[in-house]
Amino acid sequence: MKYTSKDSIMPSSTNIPDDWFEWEQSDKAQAEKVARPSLSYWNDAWKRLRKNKLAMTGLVFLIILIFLAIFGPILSPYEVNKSDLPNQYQEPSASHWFGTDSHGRDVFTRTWFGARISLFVGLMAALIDVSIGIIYGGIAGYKGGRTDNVMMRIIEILYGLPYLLVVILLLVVLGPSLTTIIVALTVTGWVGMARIVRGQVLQIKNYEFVLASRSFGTKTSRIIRRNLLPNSMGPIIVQMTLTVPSAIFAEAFLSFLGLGIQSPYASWGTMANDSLGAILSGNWWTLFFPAFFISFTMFAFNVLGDGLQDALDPKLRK
Amino acid sequence: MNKGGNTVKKFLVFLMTVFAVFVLVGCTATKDAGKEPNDEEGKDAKESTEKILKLNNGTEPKSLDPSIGFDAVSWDPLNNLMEGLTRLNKDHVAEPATAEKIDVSEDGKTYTFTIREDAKWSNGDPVVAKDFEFAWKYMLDPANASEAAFLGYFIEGAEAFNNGEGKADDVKVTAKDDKTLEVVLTAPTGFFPDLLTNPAFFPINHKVAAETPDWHAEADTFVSNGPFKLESWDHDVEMVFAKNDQYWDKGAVKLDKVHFAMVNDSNTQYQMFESGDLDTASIPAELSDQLIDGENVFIGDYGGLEFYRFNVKEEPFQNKKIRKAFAYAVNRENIAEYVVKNGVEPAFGFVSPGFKGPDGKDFREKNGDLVTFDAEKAKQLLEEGMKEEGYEKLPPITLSYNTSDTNKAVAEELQNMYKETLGVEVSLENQEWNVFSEAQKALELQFSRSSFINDYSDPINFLESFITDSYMNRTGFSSKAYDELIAKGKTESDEEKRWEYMYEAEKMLAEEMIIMPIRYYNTVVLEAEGVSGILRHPVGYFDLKYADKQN
Amino acid sequence: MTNILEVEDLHVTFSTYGGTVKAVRGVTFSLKQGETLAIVGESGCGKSVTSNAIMRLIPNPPGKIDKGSIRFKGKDLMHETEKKMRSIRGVDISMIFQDPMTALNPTLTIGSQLMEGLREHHKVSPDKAKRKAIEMMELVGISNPAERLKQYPHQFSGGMRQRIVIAMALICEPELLIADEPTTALDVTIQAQILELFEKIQKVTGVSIILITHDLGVVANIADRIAVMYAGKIIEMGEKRDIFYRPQHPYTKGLLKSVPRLDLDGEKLTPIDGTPPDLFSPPKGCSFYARCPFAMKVCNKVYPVQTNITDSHHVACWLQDERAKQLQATLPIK
Amino acid sequence: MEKILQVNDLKKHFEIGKGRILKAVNGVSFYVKKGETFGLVGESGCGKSTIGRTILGLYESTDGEVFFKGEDVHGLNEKERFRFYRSMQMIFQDPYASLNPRSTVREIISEPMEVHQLFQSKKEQLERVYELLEEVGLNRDHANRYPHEFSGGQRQRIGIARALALNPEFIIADEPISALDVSVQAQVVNLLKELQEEKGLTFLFIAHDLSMVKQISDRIGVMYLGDMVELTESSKLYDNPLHPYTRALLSAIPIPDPDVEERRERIILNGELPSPIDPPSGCVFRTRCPMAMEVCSLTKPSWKEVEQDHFVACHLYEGNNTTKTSPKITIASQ
Amino acid sequence: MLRYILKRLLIMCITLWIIVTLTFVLMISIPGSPFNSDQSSNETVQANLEKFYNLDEPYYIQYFQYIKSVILFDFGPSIKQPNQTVNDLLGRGFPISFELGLITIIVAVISGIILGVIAALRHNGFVDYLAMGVAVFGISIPNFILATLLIQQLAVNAEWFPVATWSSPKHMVLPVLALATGPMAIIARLTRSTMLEVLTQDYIKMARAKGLSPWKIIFKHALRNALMPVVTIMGTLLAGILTGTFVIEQIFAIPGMGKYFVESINHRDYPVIMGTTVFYSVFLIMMLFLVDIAYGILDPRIKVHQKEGE
Repeated sequence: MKYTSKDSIMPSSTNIPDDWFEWEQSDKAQAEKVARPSLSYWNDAWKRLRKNKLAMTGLVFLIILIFLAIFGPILSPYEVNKSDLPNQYQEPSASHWFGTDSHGRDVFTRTWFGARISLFVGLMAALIDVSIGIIYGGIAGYKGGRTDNVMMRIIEILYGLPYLLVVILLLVVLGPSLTTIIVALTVTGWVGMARIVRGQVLQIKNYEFVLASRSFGTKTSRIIRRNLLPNSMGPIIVQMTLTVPSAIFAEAFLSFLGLGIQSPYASWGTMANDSLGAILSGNWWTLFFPAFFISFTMFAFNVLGDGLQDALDPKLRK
Repeated sequence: MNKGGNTVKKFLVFLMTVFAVFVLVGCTATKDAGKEPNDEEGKDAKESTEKILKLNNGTEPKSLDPSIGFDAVSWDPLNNLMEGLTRLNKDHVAEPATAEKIDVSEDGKTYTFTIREDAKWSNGDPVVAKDFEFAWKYMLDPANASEAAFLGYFIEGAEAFNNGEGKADDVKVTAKDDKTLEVVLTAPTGFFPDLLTNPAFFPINHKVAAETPDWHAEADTFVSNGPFKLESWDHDVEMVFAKNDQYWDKGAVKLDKVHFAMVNDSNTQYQMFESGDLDTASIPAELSDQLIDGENVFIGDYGGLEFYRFNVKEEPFQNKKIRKAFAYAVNRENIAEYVVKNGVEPAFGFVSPGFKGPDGKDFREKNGDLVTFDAEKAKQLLEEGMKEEGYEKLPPITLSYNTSDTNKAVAEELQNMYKETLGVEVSLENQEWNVFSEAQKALELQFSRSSFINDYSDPINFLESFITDSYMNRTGFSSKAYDELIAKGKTESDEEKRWEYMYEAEKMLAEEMIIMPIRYYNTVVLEAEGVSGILRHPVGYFDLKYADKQN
Repeated sequence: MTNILEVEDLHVTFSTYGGTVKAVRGVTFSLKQGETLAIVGESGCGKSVTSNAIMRLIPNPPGKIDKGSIRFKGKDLMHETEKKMRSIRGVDISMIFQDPMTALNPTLTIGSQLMEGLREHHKVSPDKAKRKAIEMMELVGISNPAERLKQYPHQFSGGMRQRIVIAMALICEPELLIADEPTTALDVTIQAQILELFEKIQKVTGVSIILITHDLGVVANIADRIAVMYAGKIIEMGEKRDIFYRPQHPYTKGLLKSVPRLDLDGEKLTPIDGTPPDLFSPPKGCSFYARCPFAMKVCNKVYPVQTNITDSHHVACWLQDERAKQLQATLPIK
Repeated sequence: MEKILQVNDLKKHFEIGKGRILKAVNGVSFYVKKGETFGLVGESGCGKSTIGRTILGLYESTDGEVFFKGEDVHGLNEKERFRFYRSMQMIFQDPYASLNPRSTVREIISEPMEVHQLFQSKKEQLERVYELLEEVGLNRDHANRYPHEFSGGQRQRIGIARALALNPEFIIADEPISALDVSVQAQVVNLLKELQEEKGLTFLFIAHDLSMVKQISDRIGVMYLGDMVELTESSKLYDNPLHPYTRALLSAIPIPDPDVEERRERIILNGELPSPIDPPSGCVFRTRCPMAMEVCSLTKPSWKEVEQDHFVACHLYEGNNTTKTSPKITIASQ
Repeated sequence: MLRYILKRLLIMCITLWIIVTLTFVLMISIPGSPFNSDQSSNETVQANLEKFYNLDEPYYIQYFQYIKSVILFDFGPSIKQPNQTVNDLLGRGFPISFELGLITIIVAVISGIILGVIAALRHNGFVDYLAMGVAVFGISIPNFILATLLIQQLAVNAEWFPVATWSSPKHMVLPVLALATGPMAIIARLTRSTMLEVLTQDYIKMARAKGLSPWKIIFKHALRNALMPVVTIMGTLLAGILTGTFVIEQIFAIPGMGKYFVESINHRDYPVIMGTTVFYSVFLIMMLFLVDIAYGILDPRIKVHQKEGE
């Protein structure tokens, strides 16, 4: 036992001035004090995110990327689609930072024009996926039961259809354009989001605060708007950060099938696909830059998504 | 946290390095891409004394039924397994093959073929006239839906039989006896022997076909009468040909075996060539600059043209001058040299080189350049054309092409050229092949990419595409004068005259400029060291009869 | 009797996004062989952290044992290797967790979870392990044990699961059992069963028990000694009767008064007002200061020194100071 | 006194697929008088929460009637039902799950007022929020904070403030204290008591903890497996529990007094609660009842008033056996 | 259970019927015909061909023919390769694609899980970043680029592996590598995040308190639970791999069925389109069904036949 010696502890108390031994009015407010600084969910999440170096790297990279997509082409004296055949396949140099491609076009300029298209496609696809996914998944999750069952079967059917057939039909009906590509990407793209929203809603709708809201007669629409959606936002945002790069990626795949963006404009996907032979020929820069930026955008979005997942996960909150 | 930050930094550096190394090594290591096929392969081959040639057929042939396999991937194997009455010789001229003797009647309409005594099927059966009669009628039978059937329309009664109006018996192909085949044509056709080199006119062993209607589907039932026989056929994987000991000219055949792989990716087949898995390969466009001048490269004509069709029913291409302006504005040399590469020739005419006239001169050389790059002229023509039509501004122009990397590159370049020389903004539109092709047929496309590959070795094959209502016309062009020229070009029995008509017809095409030539097709093949004697004809299929491989 | 466990000046912190939480701030206590010590306190006072620290089960990161020593039968656990700790866990010291619904792996049979500890540490044959498992199941009062070994956790009710968890903890015959709120998640009738079971087990095996709870009623029967924790520190510790009948610390007193008593009528509950302090920034002085009805100036400034009322009864409160005793006449609250 | 709530033979069955039915509430009748607190106790899974939710209309009842101030609650049309929510509100069990983590306290408390459009201006509404916060012992500074910043007790008070926002006459408190620490439970119970006195509220207080229920309730109903087994005034229930289950329940509650505990004899119930999907025949308690008789498995005991205001459903009190005191029974301690 | 399976089968049939119908509608609504080629041709020939393949029949008759062929699972000859029936093509191609897919998924699952587990165990450490970097890298690089790169580096330059085709285990290495990288990355990330979650569970704490070795805790307790989400995505992942094989099969000249997915559509080879679609859908639906059953086996809490009501 270490508690034996009274003297060893007592001396310190003798140093305390006598007048400190006086009653103090206990303050009720003090007792209920909440010491932590008040932080909204988003503030808090941001704080967490900021501590995640990897995620912040991703974020910074994306910001730079967007900046370059906007201003990159301005920095370049070259026209994006103007070909200069005798100057084809120039290695990167002071005059062509990223070299030139098979038409003698400046890869640097094209890369940033490509960024615009790729990012636009990615963002639009993600936005549409989110909108459809929230509505579809929200209804399936909230209604549950038979409705949910039927709606999930529809998704199964969607998976079963030959995707290429659908895409070609879209191209025929809508004609080849940016819109068509975005539609083609979202035809099945929203399914993942719908599943996530459904899962979230299924879970959250059983929480007591939803019951509480119902207990004073709140209407369904308000419950979905005020209770279910704000609480599903974390996974939705995370999914969105993953949808953007996968849409960029899927667009590249479509261009592999020849269904990519309309010439002469190019996305990173079409640029990379057009230069696939560079692996053999040694004109590495034509493939490297678009492929690098696809990969790095994927990387940036993914680490940002992972970071957001950690930052937005309510399980980590106490 | 500081520690964490460092690791992140380290990690990022690591990641970027990995990426860079991966891609850089991947690309730069291959600067010596044209290197010799490695030696190991040679060692392997030495061990066996057999001469085995390893080729790539791209994909599974559509069918080895000569009437049905109407495409390049079927023709190449068929031409080496089988032999028709005639066969193209080393100068790409048709000469008697299974037929020993060809007699033509005075009016040039009746052909009598005498079949070699020693012509035999790989199963030992003699090749008889009946085999040809059977094969041709089989091809023409509408129930068999042969895509090649129209080639037989030169024979009297064939078209009627094929479109369901006539009977098989009325087709004037008759086996007079075992070794004599008589064919009556609707009109004199000077190139008929050329036509017969097409696999569609190959014989079918009628006994085997009677027993086994699917004789052509598998290797063990397949009978051939050509230099090789089908030893094995692993569908979608590989075909193996072996020398046919029953072949009448087997002495000329040097190879023991030929392997046909089915690799449908241009990079992969090149990489397989590099690693020694293939003896020949095509050159991926990106490597053209490095490889095209190599010693092991075979470059030859290939009867075909890449061109663009103007839709004369649609504005502004109803105007001849505008069409011409668009044709003259194109710098074909640049497209050939920098875009398509692989040693292709720019097309200044329509009929591709490689067709020798009766005077022994090449059609192309004789008829000269019909359209060139002339920016000034183009501008002037456009101005005139616009004035004629009363245009202030050209209607919007959309250039369509079917989806493919090369087509895209060419289209982008055309777009650039029009902008530069004519100041016209052309928008591009690519379509999936089938959609594109339907639309083109239905004249829904304004300005669209096309190609033509000859089926037989005569310029008329191409030229007749543009007669009124031809299935191949697809421009809306219709000219009585042209139709007449072609009719004469087909039936004139005097070859000299016939060629004159064709020269005229081509000039007329250039004058009307309903289509705009871009470049001719060619054959570019990398051949491994020691490979020799592969005949590559400008029209159609290659011939391995004389091929050899030294180790 | 010898001390089986001695914990001295234990400090545990957790670094989180929001800052560092000082969860345990200098805890000292000891446990005798065969004794039951109850650690009582509100949620978040650090009692579970203390028990996890003894097992060296504080997840690191974010948790960290900053200082202190833990001696089990004289061995210092603080400096044992992880491998050595593994051979102690489950064999010498076992633990029972609060929620029996989550403490069992839902995808494994009860049998395999019961036996794995035994097989890990004693390398017994499967047959022998099974016999022992059945024996343990019987000990904790589960009928039909051979059958039920093949079942999965979801096929058991909460009370049954807690019995299984107890059987699991006891299967290697440990000398010390740490039970972290073993009955909180259970209904009262089940709680009674489980408490009964603890008494029985202690009688049968002689195991020493550290019982962690927030409910003083639960420990009235079962505990020998009681340590009352508040905001990461033990503020009062003593024999069971010392704590119940002669509580010294205002918090202990408050705790006792806030618990309703079934056997007494008409007595009004006196809750402790307010909320425990946030351990992100624990107060410099007495952490109970803000809620204490007897707070003095000194309480806010200096942490009270330990006063030993008897050899076994200690309290950390300035009211024990002579000078405070003079103030008693002017008590602010009667 | 006026019966503000009358529940007649209420049944709530859940279909859980494949034609299997979970009989959560299986014919329960009781009434609540205006201004009183009616306690509903029973172990988890006995259907007490389901009753609360069914009364409020969160669940559709399978059978039976609920009258609130003479009006059949389940016969209301949508508009009437919406108005009905203003007179009856609910407090939920889990203070962590019952507050929307994405809303500020102000938004949470003002939500019912917004839904019912009680105030024209935001300002008035905010004033009311402050008022409510102060009523439950919090202050206006807390209004802009988020639920996760509060302790369990504080959160539960926010939940209470929300329930009070519509000025209801009747509050269903669904285990409002069971997730809280003992010391905090008293805070909440006292707060509810104060509010009741101030506002003349009527409570339906649902809990599994008899000792707390005794503190607050005027009358208590004891439930077991979807059935009400005993119902009487609070003091009577403790002084003279009739149903064996009630007795077991009472005896299981620990008393924070070592001496009392040591003297006490506990009735330990055997086994676990049977599944409500397939409840035992006859009396549902018979499988665990220390005094089960043959008749218990055959017929369901009737709901009987054995003395004034003391109802019980047990075969021990059927027929002539209706004496004022309970029959002498010896309880075999396990 | 039997009733459940029958019910599932019925739903499958309905799903399949809808897919067949929609595919038919898609097929007839996109322009083009199987006989479009650069080859010369004429109307009579085209008419003969259409007649031969019954494409001149009214749509409803064609539709019923397809329904019939689906029921009998006999789609007749391919148009592109008239000597081969669709069943021949599938019968030849599927085993190879399946082999490729199966090896790929095994490789992806094993390496993905290992990567994910390692990352989770070293949460926020260098190894975690490294593993996740590899994973993100795997998702980030398009497999057609990866495949070409692998051939160039490991087959042509290093000569470690053959360039293409599918005949020996050595031939399988590169295509499997190229195809498995993406799914591996997905599985690794999923495993990591669920593993992280599982590791905080009480039963893991309990296992540690029992003094179990870390390996035992990871493999016996954590992994099994962490794998549930991996199992759930397995169905769609496998389906994805099966379709994704198109690119890889083309590049590596593997005679699988992947090419039919794309080529049949490009060639408007209607019987093959229908055949592959039906085959793929049946396969996918069966996979999803098997995943449900596997889920039930892995997680004893879920009885398969109860799951629909969730």
